[in-house]
Amino acid sequence: MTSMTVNDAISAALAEEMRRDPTVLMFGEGTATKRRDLLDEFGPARVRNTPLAEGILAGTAAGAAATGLRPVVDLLFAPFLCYAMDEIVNSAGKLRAISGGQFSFPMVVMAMTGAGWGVGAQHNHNLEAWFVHAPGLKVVMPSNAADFKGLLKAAIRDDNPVLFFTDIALGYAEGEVPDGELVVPLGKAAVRREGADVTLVSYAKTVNHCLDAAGRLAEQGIEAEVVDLRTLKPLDEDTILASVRKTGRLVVVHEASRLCGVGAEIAALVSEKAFRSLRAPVLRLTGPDAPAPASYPLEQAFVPQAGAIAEAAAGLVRGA
Amino acid sequence: MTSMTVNDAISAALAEEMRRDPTVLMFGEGTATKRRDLLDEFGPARVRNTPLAEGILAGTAAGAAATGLRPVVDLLFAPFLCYAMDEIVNSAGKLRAISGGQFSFPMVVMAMTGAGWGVGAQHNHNLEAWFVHAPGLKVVMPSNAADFKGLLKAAIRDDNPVLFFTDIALGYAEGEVPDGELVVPLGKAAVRREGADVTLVSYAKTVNHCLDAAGRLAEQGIEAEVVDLRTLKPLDEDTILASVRKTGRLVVVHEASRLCGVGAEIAALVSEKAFRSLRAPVLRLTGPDAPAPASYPLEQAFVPQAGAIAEAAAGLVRGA
Amino acid sequence: MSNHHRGVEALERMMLIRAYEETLVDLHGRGRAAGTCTSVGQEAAAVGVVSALGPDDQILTNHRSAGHLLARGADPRRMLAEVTGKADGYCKGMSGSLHIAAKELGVILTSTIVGGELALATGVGLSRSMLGGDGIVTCFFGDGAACEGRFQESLNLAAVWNLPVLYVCENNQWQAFVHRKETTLADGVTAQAAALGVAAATVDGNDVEAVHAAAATAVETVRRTRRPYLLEARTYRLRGHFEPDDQSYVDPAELAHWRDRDPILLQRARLERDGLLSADEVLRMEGAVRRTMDEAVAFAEASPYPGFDQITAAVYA
Amino acid sequence: MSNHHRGVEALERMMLIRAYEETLVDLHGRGRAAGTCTSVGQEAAAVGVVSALGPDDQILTNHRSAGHLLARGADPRRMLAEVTGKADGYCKGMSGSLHIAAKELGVILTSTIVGGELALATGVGLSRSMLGGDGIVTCFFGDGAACEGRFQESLNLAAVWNLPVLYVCENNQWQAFVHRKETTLADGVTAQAAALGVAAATVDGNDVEAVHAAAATAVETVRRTRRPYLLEARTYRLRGHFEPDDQSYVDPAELAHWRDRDPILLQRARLERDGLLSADEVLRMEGAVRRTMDEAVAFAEASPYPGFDQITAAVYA
Ligand SMILES: Cc1ncc(C[n+]2csc(CCOP(=O)(O)OP(=O)(O)O)c2C)c(N)n1
Ligand SMILES: Cc1ncc(C[n+]2csc(CCOP(=O)(O)OP(=O)(O)O)c2C)c(N)n1
Ligand SMILES: [Mg+2]
Ligand SMILES: [Mg+2]
Repeated sequence: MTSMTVNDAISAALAEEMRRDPTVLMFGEGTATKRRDLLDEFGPARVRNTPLAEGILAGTAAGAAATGLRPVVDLLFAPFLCYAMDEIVNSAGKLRAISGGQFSFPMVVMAMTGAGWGVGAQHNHNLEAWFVHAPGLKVVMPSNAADFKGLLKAAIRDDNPVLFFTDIALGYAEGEVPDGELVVPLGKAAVRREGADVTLVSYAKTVNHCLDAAGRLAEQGIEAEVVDLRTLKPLDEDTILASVRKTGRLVVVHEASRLCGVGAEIAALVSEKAFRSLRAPVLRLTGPDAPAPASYPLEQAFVPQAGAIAEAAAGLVRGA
Repeated sequence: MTSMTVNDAISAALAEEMRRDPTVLMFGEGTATKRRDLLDEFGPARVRNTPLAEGILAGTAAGAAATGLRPVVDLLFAPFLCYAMDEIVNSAGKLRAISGGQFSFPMVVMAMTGAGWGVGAQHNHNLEAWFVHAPGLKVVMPSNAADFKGLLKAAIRDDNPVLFFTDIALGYAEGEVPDGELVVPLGKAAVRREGADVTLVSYAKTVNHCLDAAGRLAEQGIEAEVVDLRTLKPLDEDTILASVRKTGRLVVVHEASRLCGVGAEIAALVSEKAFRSLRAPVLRLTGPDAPAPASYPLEQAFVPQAGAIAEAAAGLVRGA
Repeated sequence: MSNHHRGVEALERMMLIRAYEETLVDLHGRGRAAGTCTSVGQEAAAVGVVSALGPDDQILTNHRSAGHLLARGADPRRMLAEVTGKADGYCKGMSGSLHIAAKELGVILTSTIVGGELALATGVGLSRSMLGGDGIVTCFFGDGAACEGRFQESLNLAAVWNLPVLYVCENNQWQAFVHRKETTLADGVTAQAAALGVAAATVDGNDVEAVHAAAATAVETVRRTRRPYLLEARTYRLRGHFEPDDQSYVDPAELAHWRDRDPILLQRARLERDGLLSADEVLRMEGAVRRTMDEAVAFAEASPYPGFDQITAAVYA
Repeated sequence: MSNHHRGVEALERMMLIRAYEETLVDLHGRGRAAGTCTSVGQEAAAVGVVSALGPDDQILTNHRSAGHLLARGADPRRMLAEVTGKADGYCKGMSGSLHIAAKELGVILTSTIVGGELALATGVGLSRSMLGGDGIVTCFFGDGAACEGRFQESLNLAAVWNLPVLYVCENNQWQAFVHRKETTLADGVTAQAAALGVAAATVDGNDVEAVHAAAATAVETVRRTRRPYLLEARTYRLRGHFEPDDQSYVDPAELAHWRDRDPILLQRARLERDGLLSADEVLRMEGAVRRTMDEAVAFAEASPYPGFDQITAAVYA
């Protein structure tokens, strides 16, 4: 085990995969400037700065992916993906099926999002649900350094377009990362804490808020199980359902907007497939239907915090 | 009452609103060519053809809306909105809140989608859930001629950006439209058929499939209530919840993909707020997680049909 | 190959494309195929450019792709099967008429999103530039696509990254139901290319031999310099945008002018004038083309629809 | 107004902008403000252009907006309050530093999406063209924004629809952490404008009087012709992209060259050389600017945070 930050875990994953596979390359607005280590090791053909134009970057990634390369494209912040939706959704996500399977698109689109930097809603917008909704894409949003490393490596090796979101507040979070080859398979959730009374499902930084809440709940004698989704698509239905079948209670927590978010999907899944096990209403704690504010205290208030999570879960258990 | 097609109802709404309010204008790729009647009546400044560039069209609509006009922009087919996501989501949807309320964006974005034309997944992709998920936007998707007219008029009068989706299969569907001024308020669902045993919630053309299914269910002695959402955002939670509290059973039906779709939102809503009333799992019948095929029989199979809806609902009622 | 032979071959290929499109219009009229965007009137651009490519070169095209595919040697039987949504189509019936790709021919990543081809072409060019070989990428797009910002973005990236992409703008004066003159003040698209550092040339897109010559120069330049190049072919869409289309919005005088410049008529007249084409040979070609299309129709009609499992079969790799 | 007076006023305004940015950097360094994109080095472009506008003209700007706002007469107190997320900010603290709009000053629809200003400007121009009056719209954007396809789309639409938009490209050689020379082969952006039928000119963006003169011509042209015009101001970003930024990726020689061309130094030297500025006057201005900023800091610090209800208060109209 080595302790490293999430940012370092990402760098390590990129370097290892570029070393392993000469068809992996990376580009973005400032990639070569900011990833000087990669540039030095792999050279300017494989580590590129680009013009400022997200659409063509994503399109270039898709075209390259279909013809022999495995591009990683860094689009910086999630809202900037709005310029690249056609290339990601209409091309990378659909042209495999439309062509009857003639092409595949092994590419990774990276972007940051989430509260913590005070830069407002045009840099901070949790859009992961859009890509879960669209066909042909996979979506990853890890919560800790080891998963950042292992899931990014898996994403680069996957033959489908993978959206890889970094919750910006986690960038400097330290975590223990196993030494040696670490590939965390896409589509597998992790149970971060076991408990029999209520299930807290989350992803990205709010996993930590859930763990914090679980600690507070334990003080009240309530045992919460915390499920970290890690991959939002494909969703690990089995892990979610198994937990809810055990606890009978579910709170889904995320920072993204409530309406048609990942939490909606999980609540719907559970209310179909674990209905008979449910002992209480399914709750969602999410960001509001509002652009993220820049002002620090408001930005914090935007994100579901441990206190609210604990309160909601305790309410469910006590039958409030 | 006058019988007219959905396309005619749309035209009537546009003409009436342009007559009523000189700040209403309309533009799009072919708008002036295809809406010759509007061009003749309102002239080339208010009815415009455009270059082929969805992003700038949506941006132009947003900029104009914030400064005194009420634009209606026709972006043709829903997947083309992928080129305009920044302008719709990051600008029109957010700049009001970001600016502390200094601007409003009274604009309508029109697009067609849905099975029925055999043109494949780059013209046919039901993306409405994306706009429900994003803040600051409203979303309308009517099922019949009268609503097309009344909701479009309401959308044009609304001071927020409204996405107005036309299910292409409905274009030539005839319906009775009340004579005189008809404004259908945004945010109000309609109960199309009453019933006590199971609630079918739907929107756009699948409302008709639900009504058809309800007819079949009635033959089996099952009374289905059919709720037509009409507006997807704001969602008429009261009507949905009232129906489910009465029937205790819910099937949500739409053509869009299942994952993080509007059906997920409704299932989640109900499993939180009508949990104690639910007598059976909440079911969703939706399009698959796949691009829409062009081939006619496959395109039809993609959409939830009356038989499957009736079967699912009957299963719920019989406790299968 | 002799000029005679090439000129006649080009004519026959253009006749095949025309016959294919007319067959499709007819099938559509009889309710047996979905609507389509025909390339009638633009055959010379397709045949002139594609005949200048080598076997390793790749092609990206758009919604108006039949000419490019057939010029590249696509099997009309599999094309018709695709357009009618059948399992033997190039894309197993999953594409329909608007995004046919045939990887085996190097016709790849066809997108009906206008501008999609421009966004993907740079990536294919990047693969060509990084994975070796002397193949180049040809990207066909319309004058309408050139209005999308991706045009600028694609050319700029190809220029600054030295990508071997031949951009071919088929400027057919129309962008669906809007005449080009309503959409831009620019006379053509070459000045924009030049402003971004991309070499560019314009050619009479209805003269198949002129197109071939200009394309040969362009292809040679891209192959040698490994840099982008833009060729603008001035042509005209003789039929409507998407079948059926009564063209009521088209200026009859303009249409008549361009009908007189029908690329098939022009090439036939040139060959006849130069004594390179006999009436018999024309008859032979007409017969051959007709037989090919009859066979294609029979093939497509006999082909089964794909099974429902095909809907989800190829979504994920 | 005499040239003397205008020249001194321009200098003082540039000094205010510089002081504002330096105050903000200092606040950030002390953990009291979020990061920011400063306009240090680009004051002449802001002041030169904005001083050429009339009271009814509107301005769209971007992430690097402090110069434009202050040149337009924005209150530094409310700007600092906004950047520190306080309720008395121009946007009630909802914007932070990256998208400050001040409708009362005609500085509207500020977007930190690079290219956002270009996409919105045509709409504002459309309102100006349809709702009467002789106001024009000025759209400030960077050389990076000109790499986004919206640049082409916006200019093309403004040209074909005759929209009264003055596009001002502040070509500061940098696009965040990437030098302009890595992103395009084009020397500047005027050739693209010309290719789309938009009149264009280039000016030394560090010479405030030259910018003012060029902008006056541009504004007059747009006001009279009701057509778009592009002015490219060649300048340089003297600090990093977003505070803090050690500029380790910047060529020191290039930076030194442009530091010598600091627009404030240039203007001061010119005024002194021409005998239009005394040492006393400089001292007076420095003092005034310092007092203004001290007051602004005090105001911003005293301003309360917005209530939590503000998060959802202005989402819907
Ligand atoms: C992004 C997008 N916008 C609009 C359309 C609808 N559409 C299909 S073809 C077409 C016209 C394209 O014009 P051009 O690029 O000149 O090609 P042409 O049809 O003339 O060959 C339009 C508007 C589309 N398919 N994609
Ligand atoms: C669409 C988008 N992409 C990327 C960014 C991140 N970003 C902010 S400013 C900037 C550089 C912009 O360069 P330019 O337009 O030249 O303006 P400058 O910062 O030089 O004033 C970048 C890449 C963004 N805000 N929006
Ligand atoms: Mg065209
Ligand atoms: Mg710049």
